[in-house]
Amino acid sequence: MAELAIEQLTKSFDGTEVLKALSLNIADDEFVAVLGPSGSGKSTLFHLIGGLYEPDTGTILLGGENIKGQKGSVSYMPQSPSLLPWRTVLDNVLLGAEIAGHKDQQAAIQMMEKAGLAGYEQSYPHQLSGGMKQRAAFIRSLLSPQPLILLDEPFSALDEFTRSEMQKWLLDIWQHNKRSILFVTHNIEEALFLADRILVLSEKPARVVAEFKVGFARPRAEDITLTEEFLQYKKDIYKVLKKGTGE
Amino acid sequence: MAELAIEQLTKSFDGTEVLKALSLNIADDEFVAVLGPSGSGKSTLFHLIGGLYEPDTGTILLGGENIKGQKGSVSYMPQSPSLLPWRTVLDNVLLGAEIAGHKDQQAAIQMMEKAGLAGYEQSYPHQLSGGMKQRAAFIRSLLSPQPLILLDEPFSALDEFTRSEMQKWLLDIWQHNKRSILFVTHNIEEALFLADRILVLSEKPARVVAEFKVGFARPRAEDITLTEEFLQYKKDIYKVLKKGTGE
Amino acid sequence: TEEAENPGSDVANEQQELQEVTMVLDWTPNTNHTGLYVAQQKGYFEEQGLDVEIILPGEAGANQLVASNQAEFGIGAQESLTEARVQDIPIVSIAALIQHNTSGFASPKDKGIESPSDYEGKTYGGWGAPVEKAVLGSIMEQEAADVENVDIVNIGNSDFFTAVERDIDFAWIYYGWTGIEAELRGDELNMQYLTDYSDKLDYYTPILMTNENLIAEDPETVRAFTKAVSQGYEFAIDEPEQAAEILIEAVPDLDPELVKASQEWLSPKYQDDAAKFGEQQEQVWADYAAWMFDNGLLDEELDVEQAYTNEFLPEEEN
Amino acid sequence: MIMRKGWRPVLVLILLLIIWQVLVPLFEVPEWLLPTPYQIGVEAINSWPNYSGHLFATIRLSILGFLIGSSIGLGVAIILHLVPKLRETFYPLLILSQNIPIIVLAPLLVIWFGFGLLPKLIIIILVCFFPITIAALDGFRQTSGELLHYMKMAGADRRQIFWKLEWPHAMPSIFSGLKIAATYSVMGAVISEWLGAQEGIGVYMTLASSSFRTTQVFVAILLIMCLSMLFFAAIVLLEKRVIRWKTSGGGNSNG
Amino acid sequence: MIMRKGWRPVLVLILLLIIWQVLVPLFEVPEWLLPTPYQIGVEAINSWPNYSGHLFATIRLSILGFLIGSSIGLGVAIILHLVPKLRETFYPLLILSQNIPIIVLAPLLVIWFGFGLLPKLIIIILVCFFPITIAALDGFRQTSGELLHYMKMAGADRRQIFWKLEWPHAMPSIFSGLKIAATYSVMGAVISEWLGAQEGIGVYMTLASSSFRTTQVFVAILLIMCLSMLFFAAIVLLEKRVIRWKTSGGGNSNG
Ligand SMILES: Nc1ncnc2c1ncn2[C@@H]1O[C@H](COP(=O)(O)OP(=O)(O)OP(=O)(O)O)[C@@H](O)[C@H]1O
Ligand SMILES: Nc1ncnc2c1ncn2[C@@H]1O[C@H](COP(=O)(O)OP(=O)(O)OP(=O)(O)O)[C@@H](O)[C@H]1O
Ligand SMILES: [Mg+2]
Ligand SMILES: [Mg+2]
Repeated sequence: MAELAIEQLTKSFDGTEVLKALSLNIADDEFVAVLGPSGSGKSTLFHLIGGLYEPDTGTILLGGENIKGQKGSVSYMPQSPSLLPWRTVLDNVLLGAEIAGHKDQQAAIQMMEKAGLAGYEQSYPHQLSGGMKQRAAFIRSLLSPQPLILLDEPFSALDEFTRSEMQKWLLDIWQHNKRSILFVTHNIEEALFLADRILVLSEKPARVVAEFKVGFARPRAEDITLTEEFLQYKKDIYKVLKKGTGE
Repeated sequence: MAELAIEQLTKSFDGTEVLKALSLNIADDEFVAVLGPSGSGKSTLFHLIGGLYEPDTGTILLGGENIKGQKGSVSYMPQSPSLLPWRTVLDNVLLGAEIAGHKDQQAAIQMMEKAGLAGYEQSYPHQLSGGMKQRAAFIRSLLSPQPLILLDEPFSALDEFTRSEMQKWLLDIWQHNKRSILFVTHNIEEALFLADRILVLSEKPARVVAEFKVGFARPRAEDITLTEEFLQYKKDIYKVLKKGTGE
Repeated sequence: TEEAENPGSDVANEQQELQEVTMVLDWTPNTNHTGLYVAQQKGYFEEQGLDVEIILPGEAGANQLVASNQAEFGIGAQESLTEARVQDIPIVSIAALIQHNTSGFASPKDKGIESPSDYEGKTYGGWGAPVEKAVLGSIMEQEAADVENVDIVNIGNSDFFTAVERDIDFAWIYYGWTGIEAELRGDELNMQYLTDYSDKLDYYTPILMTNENLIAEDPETVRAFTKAVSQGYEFAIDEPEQAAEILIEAVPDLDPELVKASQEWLSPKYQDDAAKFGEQQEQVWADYAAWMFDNGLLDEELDVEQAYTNEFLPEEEN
Repeated sequence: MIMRKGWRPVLVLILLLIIWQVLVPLFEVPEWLLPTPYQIGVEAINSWPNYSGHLFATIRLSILGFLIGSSIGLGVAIILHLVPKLRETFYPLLILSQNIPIIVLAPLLVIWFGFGLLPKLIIIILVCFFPITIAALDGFRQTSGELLHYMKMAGADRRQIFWKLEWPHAMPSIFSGLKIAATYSVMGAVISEWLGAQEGIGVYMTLASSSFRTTQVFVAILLIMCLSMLFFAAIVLLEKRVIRWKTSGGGNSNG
Repeated sequence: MIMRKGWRPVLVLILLLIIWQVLVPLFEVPEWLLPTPYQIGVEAINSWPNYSGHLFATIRLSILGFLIGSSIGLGVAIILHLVPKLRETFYPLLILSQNIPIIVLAPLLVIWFGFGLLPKLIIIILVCFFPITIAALDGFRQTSGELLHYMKMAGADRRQIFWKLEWPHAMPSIFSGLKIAATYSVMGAVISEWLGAQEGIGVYMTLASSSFRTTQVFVAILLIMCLSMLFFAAIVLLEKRVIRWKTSGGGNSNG
């Protein structure tokens, strides 16, 4: 069970509030995107869910269980690739699964191929380009077995095509092998194309200022991005974001 | 003088060709964007111009002078922020200027304010969010005095609004204080909005497969992104990119 | 001692079981020790039913090793044994290896030090013990010289030859080793023997020692050991050249020239004017202890009776 | 900080002392072999006037030696790092320098420099400089490739790369070396005093040992240990003041 | 690699030897004070049968001591790192352990453990373990915060964080410590032989020294140095084999 329920989460660093009474819910197998200005507290929210920090106040329930300060209950892709420099790319990609205790080398090799990393299995991270590192980190999170996946700007360093391929692949995986996904992005179209629901965060201290249910049918075809409805969503979200940032 | 002339640049790593006979020119005070698939060799191109590696063959002339393997002739913003962890943000931002020997603390503080980093002067990099680090690295490159600036995906970690503010600010600085700029991005709209000319690179080994002169008048208003011409450019570039990636 | 506890385990040897005994030297092997190596080589120990292992003391120091029974026997000197006994360390001298003190203050001839009165204004190199100043003062007193006019410098681990190359004018040496080495090198020395200036300073050095415990519990072993050692030294007295060869063979890393010359010089001095080898006199112990006490070198007076014994020396002369 | 955390080792130390105090009479270990902490303490208090001069002499000697030794160690590391050819050439010789036994060096030093301060300093320096050089060299070499690339692209010359990147990066390693060296410097001073000195803990200890005053020998050890601890603590304090940025990161890995 | 680069230090060494060879007769330094390299070489060749036994004894002793010492050093570092409370408690005591002078320890060790292998090993271990423990502890602590955060978020438990992150990260530091320890282990063995041994370079050297045979003393030093160099080279080779990923990065900073 992977319903996430966050209530009244507050967190400050050195006296500055970063999250203030933030509440959100993710249903089982739901795909939720988070938008918000840079520095608003999105990564911090992920760190709290992942148990890296304890919130000052508030509760975090995963499948009804309190996971406050409890690590290992989510699969996580950090904003910076964070690959271990002494491991080959293949070993890096397997790290998340290794930690959780399920290691499937075959699946990893296949996934690397899909992500355009075939031939780099035995390379070291410093031999990869920025986007390739990001894809490796992405695969690493997909190979981790936890039912809730947190993705922090997973495709920011990818070109449009690679990005759209990765998006489709992610949807594919998600549809075949249902898990809940929380997805930070700065790209409104990406959020619309992928998510069931979009949460917009305010500037620091972050709260949820708006929520959009995205009604497109699944599986989604690429051409929905050209529909009127899509553009309308985009404009609405843009407006909310603008207000949030302009304040 | 900051005309950059690159001829027949070839570079391989461990036997794999990354750049193959790549040639390009940047006129004095020109703003050129580079698009290309992830892993094609954009960052490598920058490293060659910056003198970090020597190309296998080819020439790199800056203002008529051969700068092959010669460091310090360009101002550079790397793809990952690369801030020194033991320096405060302010000292980090000043690093490029410090190396070149011109340090202007006042200008740095003003720029940080403009980039939304006011109040973080005395923080350390690990206290910043991903996007904030990127902005710090961006300021660092702006504060470096060299006449040619290389920006490697400078705004990839920023939300739409911060990104568009940074874009406008960059154009502003560029217009008031003319320098040549070479700019890697994965965002076609960004390239169109900013650049005089757009170069599209092929997949590895990279060559220039297409070149677009962007004819919008300067200074550019934000609403050009809604013009028919803009959309047409976008479609054309998209097509070229698609072909390049599809091969 | 471990093997002695389970006799007949893997001893296919004929004869009776040998008792294992450890003997610790005071320094590296030299001609002071010749008799021990002779006794070992010639089988005198074996005749007494002993299997003796001779070891170097290293940093541990022979006195403590003997006192704590890590070694049954050791080589010591009257001065340190006196100090040790005053600190309640239970070691006992059972034989004097050399009857008269062969040590003295040596200096290269060109320093022009002919007698203790010449020490004034010179630099003495020692190891920083209070006894040095006391001894110097004692013999300089005879010539109405004042030890306060001697510059005493600690030369630590440096040897005599090194020290006198620089800064140092004279130092305290055993003639039988360092002095002989100088002869071999052709360096001429001026030497003032302690014995020439004060009878009180004619103490026994080196001596053979054991601990009180062994004397109380196993006097037979002590007697046997002492007997073999006496035989060894008597051989060395009679046959200096052969004895030297034995030492060289036992410790091949020594300089044969030095050993031979030293042995020749030292052999007559082991027994010297004593009635028999190893004999010690109460007078010598008492005088020296009194001298030390008077000079503030001891915290309390020595119980002389406890410090030495002639009891284990062999009765009959061979 | 140190004060607050200090109680734990102090507690263990006290516990050890108590065990020692209890076991010695239990096994009937004589005082000349191993005195009890109580006896040592009493002796330490009573003979303060006897050894205070020695103590200060050793403190002076070891501080001086440590300062010179670590400066030389750092200097050597910097030069070897900046000039790779020198490094290839002299690195193996550095190791050799650690293997000249004092017993051999001593006479040579005495011949060349007499019995003054210099030969003693040389010994302390020899002991101190090596851990610092090795640690600093390793620290300089392990800068992150990414940061190095940036510095080079930005046109930093060798000196700038060194002072702005490699030097601050190596700070933790250097402090690691300094800690080892500080610990060794006191022992180095004591050993160097065996070379021939008028005063110092080394002299005090030799005298005590040669007249079988074991309790005094242990007082000397006590002094040596306290001194080393003080030196070490001083380096740790300095490290805390110098390396401030590492507040987060690996430090509090209480996972 | 080492072979190819090795010519430089060898050259300098040869140069030094030549200078030495020339200066000694020039200043009329007598052989008993400082023999020439030629005399040492001749002696080394001629007395091979005399010292070969000693040499092998020392090699065995120092290898054994180094292996045990560095295992203990690593073990201690790991335990202290994983249990912060133990670390706070015992870290200061570690430093104390480096300040027990051998002169005091020697009689105690011999009295407790006799003249066998054990007391000698204890001394080498005491010498070897400290640099490794300090270096490893510092290495463990300096992992990058970013990677640590990832590991924690991914649910790595303390053991996994240690083995997958801190341990590989500390590898270079550990090798730095191993290098220092390897260098010290030979000296440690020689010192431990002064504790009372029947054979070993230490014994050979003491004998030579006490019979004023300076040339043989220098042969002993030569042997000690060669041994240490060999040990050091072995560690460097091992490091090259183990740490393979650092091909780029700071290594070739020939900027
Ligand atoms: N360890 C820390 N110590 C102090 N302040 C911190 C720390 N981590 C984050 N912050 C602050 O918290 C705020 C939110 O940071 P966070 O990384 O969550 O932003 P974000 O929404 O992920 O931004 P971005 O889109 O740029 O990644 C920032 O102002 C940052 O300075
Ligand atoms: N140091 C290196 N050693 C080996 N291969 C390398 C090295 N650096 C880059 N490469 C290879 O060169 C190719 C181009 O890398 P580069 O970083 O230039 O790509 P890029 O165009 O910047 O991609 P991205 O958009 O993902 O940042 C990649 O295939 C990468 O694996
Ligand atoms: Mg973030
Ligand atoms: Mg790149």
